[in-house]
Amino acid sequence: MKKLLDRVEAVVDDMLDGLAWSFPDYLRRIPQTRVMTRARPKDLGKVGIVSGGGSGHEPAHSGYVGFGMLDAAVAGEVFTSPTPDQILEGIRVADRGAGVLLIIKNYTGDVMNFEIAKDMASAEGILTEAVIVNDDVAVEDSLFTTGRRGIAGTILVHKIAGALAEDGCDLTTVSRGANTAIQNLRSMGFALAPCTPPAAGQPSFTLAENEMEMGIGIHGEPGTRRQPVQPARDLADYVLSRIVEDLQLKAGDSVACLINGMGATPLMELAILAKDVSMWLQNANIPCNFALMGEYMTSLEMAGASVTLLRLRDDLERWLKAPCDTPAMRQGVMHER
Amino acid sequence: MKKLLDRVEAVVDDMLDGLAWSFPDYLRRIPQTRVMTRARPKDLGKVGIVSGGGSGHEPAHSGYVGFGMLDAAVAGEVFTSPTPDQILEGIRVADRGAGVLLIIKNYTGDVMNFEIAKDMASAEGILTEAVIVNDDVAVEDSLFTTGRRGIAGTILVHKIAGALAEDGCDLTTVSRGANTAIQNLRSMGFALAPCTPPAAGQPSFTLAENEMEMGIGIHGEPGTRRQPVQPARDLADYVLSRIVEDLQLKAGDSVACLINGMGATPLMELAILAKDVSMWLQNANIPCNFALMGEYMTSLEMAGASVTLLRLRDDLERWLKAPCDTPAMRQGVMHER
Amino acid sequence: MNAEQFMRWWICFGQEVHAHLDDLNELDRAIGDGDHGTNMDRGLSKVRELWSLPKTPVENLLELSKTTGMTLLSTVGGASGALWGSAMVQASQKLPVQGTCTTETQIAWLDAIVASMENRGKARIGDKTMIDVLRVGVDILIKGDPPSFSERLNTVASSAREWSEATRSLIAKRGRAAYLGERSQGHVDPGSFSAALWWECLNRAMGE
Amino acid sequence: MNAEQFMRWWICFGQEVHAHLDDLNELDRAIGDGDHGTNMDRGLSKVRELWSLPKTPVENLLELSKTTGMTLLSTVGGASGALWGSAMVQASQKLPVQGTCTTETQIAWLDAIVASMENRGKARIGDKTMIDVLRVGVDILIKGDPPSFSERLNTVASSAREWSEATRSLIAKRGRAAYLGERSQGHVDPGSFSAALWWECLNRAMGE
Ligand SMILES: Nc1ncnc2c1ncn2[C@@H]1O[C@H](COP(=O)(O)OP(=O)(O)O)[C@@H](O)[C@H]1O
Ligand SMILES: Nc1ncnc2c1ncn2[C@@H]1O[C@H](COP(=O)(O)OP(=O)(O)O)[C@@H](O)[C@H]1O
Ligand SMILES: [Mg+2]
Ligand SMILES: [Mg+2]
Ligand SMILES: [Mg+2]
Ligand SMILES: [Mg+2]
Repeated sequence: MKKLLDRVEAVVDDMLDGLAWSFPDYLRRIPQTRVMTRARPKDLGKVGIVSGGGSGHEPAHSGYVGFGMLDAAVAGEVFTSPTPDQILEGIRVADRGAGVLLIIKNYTGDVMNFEIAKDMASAEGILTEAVIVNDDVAVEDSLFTTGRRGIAGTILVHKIAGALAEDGCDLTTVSRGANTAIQNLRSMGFALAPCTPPAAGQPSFTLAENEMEMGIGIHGEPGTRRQPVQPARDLADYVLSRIVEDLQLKAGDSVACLINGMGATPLMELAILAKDVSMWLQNANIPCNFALMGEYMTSLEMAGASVTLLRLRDDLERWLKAPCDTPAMRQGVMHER
Repeated sequence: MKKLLDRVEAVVDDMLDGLAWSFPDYLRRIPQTRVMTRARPKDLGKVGIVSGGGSGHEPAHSGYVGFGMLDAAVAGEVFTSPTPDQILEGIRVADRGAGVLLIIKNYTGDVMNFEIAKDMASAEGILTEAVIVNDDVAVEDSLFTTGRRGIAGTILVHKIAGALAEDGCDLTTVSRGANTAIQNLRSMGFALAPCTPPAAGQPSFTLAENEMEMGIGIHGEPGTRRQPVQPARDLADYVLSRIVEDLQLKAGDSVACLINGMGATPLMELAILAKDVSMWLQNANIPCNFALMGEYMTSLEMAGASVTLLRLRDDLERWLKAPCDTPAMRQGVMHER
Repeated sequence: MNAEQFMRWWICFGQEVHAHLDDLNELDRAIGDGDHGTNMDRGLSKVRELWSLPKTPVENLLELSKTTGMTLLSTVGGASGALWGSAMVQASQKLPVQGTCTTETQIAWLDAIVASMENRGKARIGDKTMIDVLRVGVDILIKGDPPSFSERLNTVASSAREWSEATRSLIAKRGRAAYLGERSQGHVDPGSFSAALWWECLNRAMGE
Repeated sequence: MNAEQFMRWWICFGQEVHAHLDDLNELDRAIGDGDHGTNMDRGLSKVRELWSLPKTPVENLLELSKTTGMTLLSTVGGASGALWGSAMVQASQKLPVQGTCTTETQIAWLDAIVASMENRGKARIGDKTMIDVLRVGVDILIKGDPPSFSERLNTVASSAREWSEATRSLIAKRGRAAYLGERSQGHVDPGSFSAALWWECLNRAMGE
């Protein structure tokens, strides 16, 4: 394993310190914790937003701490959900008197640890709501199993919930908005090469030169199917077909689109995928009113990408386009002329 | 070679289309060219800024086209400098009546192609100046050879020149500011794993499991020395020592710092390197007043990083911190409270 | 069960998990995310550290179960951390604050641990999780046949690895492996394997 | 030299570069960025395309040299594109707009090509660039010994690969390889090798 690090057992702590140093205008690390919070706390009386999960998905989640998105991000060990005590710290700091929304990705570990923390917060008298993101169409949705995973689409939920909270909406409204986003959100990803979690020291799976994994999650695990490598255009076609079918999108429906790199795939290749996605959507007569392309939710140095569509309604589009100012996502009317 | 692409011979064209689609508020591709220009052109009467180089360094350079940075970016084939006719197109579109500054990285090919384009522009009556960035301390500076390479520090030159131009300074002033930045700018990089240019189809060099290359450029070429892999702390120590010595930085001098990923290195590792850099600077009593950490100038999917320091003076710091709004770099007083 | 047995049991569990660190990670790599051994090991070594402090209330079983749970809860992370941690905290209420506990109490407490996991994780036998080893074991202890607790416990401990092995043919319904659907077949569930180690250590600790 | 010879020469050059595409890239990978073959091949195949158009002014040597240069300039990129392209454009002024050119003119033109490269690239013999093959060759043609041009050209063509090979022991002073310092030793300069192919093709075209 070749990695740029100092102590394998301290990667998360070292990383959090490095992030806080790199983004002093945005981030503070709460001492003795793995909670990153806003350098300038949100106004009192506004709903706080907390997210988090295993580390290794950077810039998720601390990259989204800031105006218009999260108030606190809680980091677990690499690919391991954070523990309830840490999540509770995040909830405490995010609470500005109007309650806190937890944005959870649908993994058993994340869901359970956040739920335990939520119970603890309630016991302390902090109002909390939780939404569970499950955008991954690679996995069948079912009440009798764990259901679908939460992957890169989570970023758009952060954005939408954050905009509502910054707007001064109450907890129920923020939570309802986040759930509306989740209902209209679908993603799917694939990997050309695995990643190596530092503690494990070896790749999470191995692929031959002409093989890839379709339907991966974000924890370095293998996907739902192994297949020969295909041109970007065919991959775009496959994942978009799956997403559009699952969302029952019709010609004329407009969407937001997130093209997300898994870590090692260069921006050049993501841009080529973006081109293919744009042409596919154009052929399907599905206008894209909001696009993001880059590394938003990674799996360490996995090579690959995911595509997310969010079916837009006027309100969702407005919240998506609202200003935000975080380490990894900044938008606004700043320099419009 | 496993890559997310469609046609090897069209990677640059496909990428540029994908970038234009992904950043419609920022970028336009000039039809039939490889020039990306601002969606909202700069005010008339302000100096235009043009940069460019081989492709494969994304987000450089089209990621810096926008308010406060570049007016046009010219893309060559992967790792190959653009041709003069394309650069001329960029100069033409960037000219808002006050002349154009060319920001060139010091590679023979880039320098010569930009110079030829500059001659052509002059022949058309467009006022141009050129500055040559040569921040790489891995290579000895010498009048009798090519001198030092230009690498990631180039981004800070874009930023500073862009701020001056946006401020309404004339071409001489903008050019002088860029040169001041260059004189105070040093960088050094290293690779843990090579990259594979699409047309070549094979890695630019090979490394054993415990080997790395110190002193790399940004074109996938080997560095100045092969060595065993070291902890991030030791790498930070080595490159900072070299930079600080070359810049003759003294305790109390303040700097800006750019920690740049080469492509495949995850943000987690860059953040760990940032932590080590921050501690080194603190020990050396060199305050860092402006930090950037992320992927700013890459080498496709090379694994590795570079560190850049810019010795600050009041004016350089002010220009660095001035607002900008581009696909890859956005900052401002937008949401300060 | 007395406090010393409790501690010997969990120390043994920690040692066994540590000895099988790579095996557990390897099992998790096949159908999960490769960290089950690392997760459990991180938490269990913290539990041991706790007891090497001078001021441990060694005679308080309730407190032992609760602090074990709290420690796991705040150090393991992941699915296993939430399940083991909160179960040990919740079930601790069944244990006495002083002295040993009876076999009946111990069984009720073990049942409460597993019930808490079932409650939180929604897994049932056959879902290819640690429940496949824990619930089956507790049910044997509850059933009272053979009448000797130590004999039943012997049976559980000596069968636990088989139950774990039996998860191989199942399709996962809960936890991370569920995302693999049919691809999860042919691999043993990592949590069921660590659960087997837990039974083995309990048996060993109670026999000493 | 007549127009047909000019075109045969450059078509040959394109074919040879294409045949040695991987070799040239391989040489460039060792001490550069691995694209010299791809760069030259991209440009030279465009040059050939140009001449397959019906309306080429085949009888105008000046125009041939200039459009060859313009095409290389706008398609090759990199150091070699700037050097070959601008040299061919600049030197074209030495050639007549009609008919063949004399040996003296041809030599003056070849000298102008290399001088233009030296001017733009600042490389001298021994800097481990294509100048090591181009300047040495032109100087032999200029010197007039032996008196027969075709004999001198023969010498140049048959020695060119040796001159290229001789760059192996040098430390690069110009171009990308210069960044490697002493590590550039032990490798042949790619541009010197393509330059050797250029001399060989000129000799072949003039002999036909
Ligand atoms: N819902 C659940 N109910 C019971 N056990 C579960 C559940 N989800 C996961 N597990 C157990 O947890 C184990 C995985 O633990 P671990 O790898 O530490 O956590 P994670 O899956 O979060 O990485 C699985 O092998 C399984 O036995
Ligand atoms: N300053 C220079 N003068 C003459 N020849 C040069 C100079 N710089 C580079 N070259 C030649 O160009 C060749 C490299 O060309 P190429 O690989 O196509 O361009 P790049 O170096 O931009 O990738 C070198 O092998 C060398 O012969
Ligand atoms: Mg995990
Ligand atoms: Mg090149
Ligand atoms: Mg796991
Ligand atoms: Mg080259």
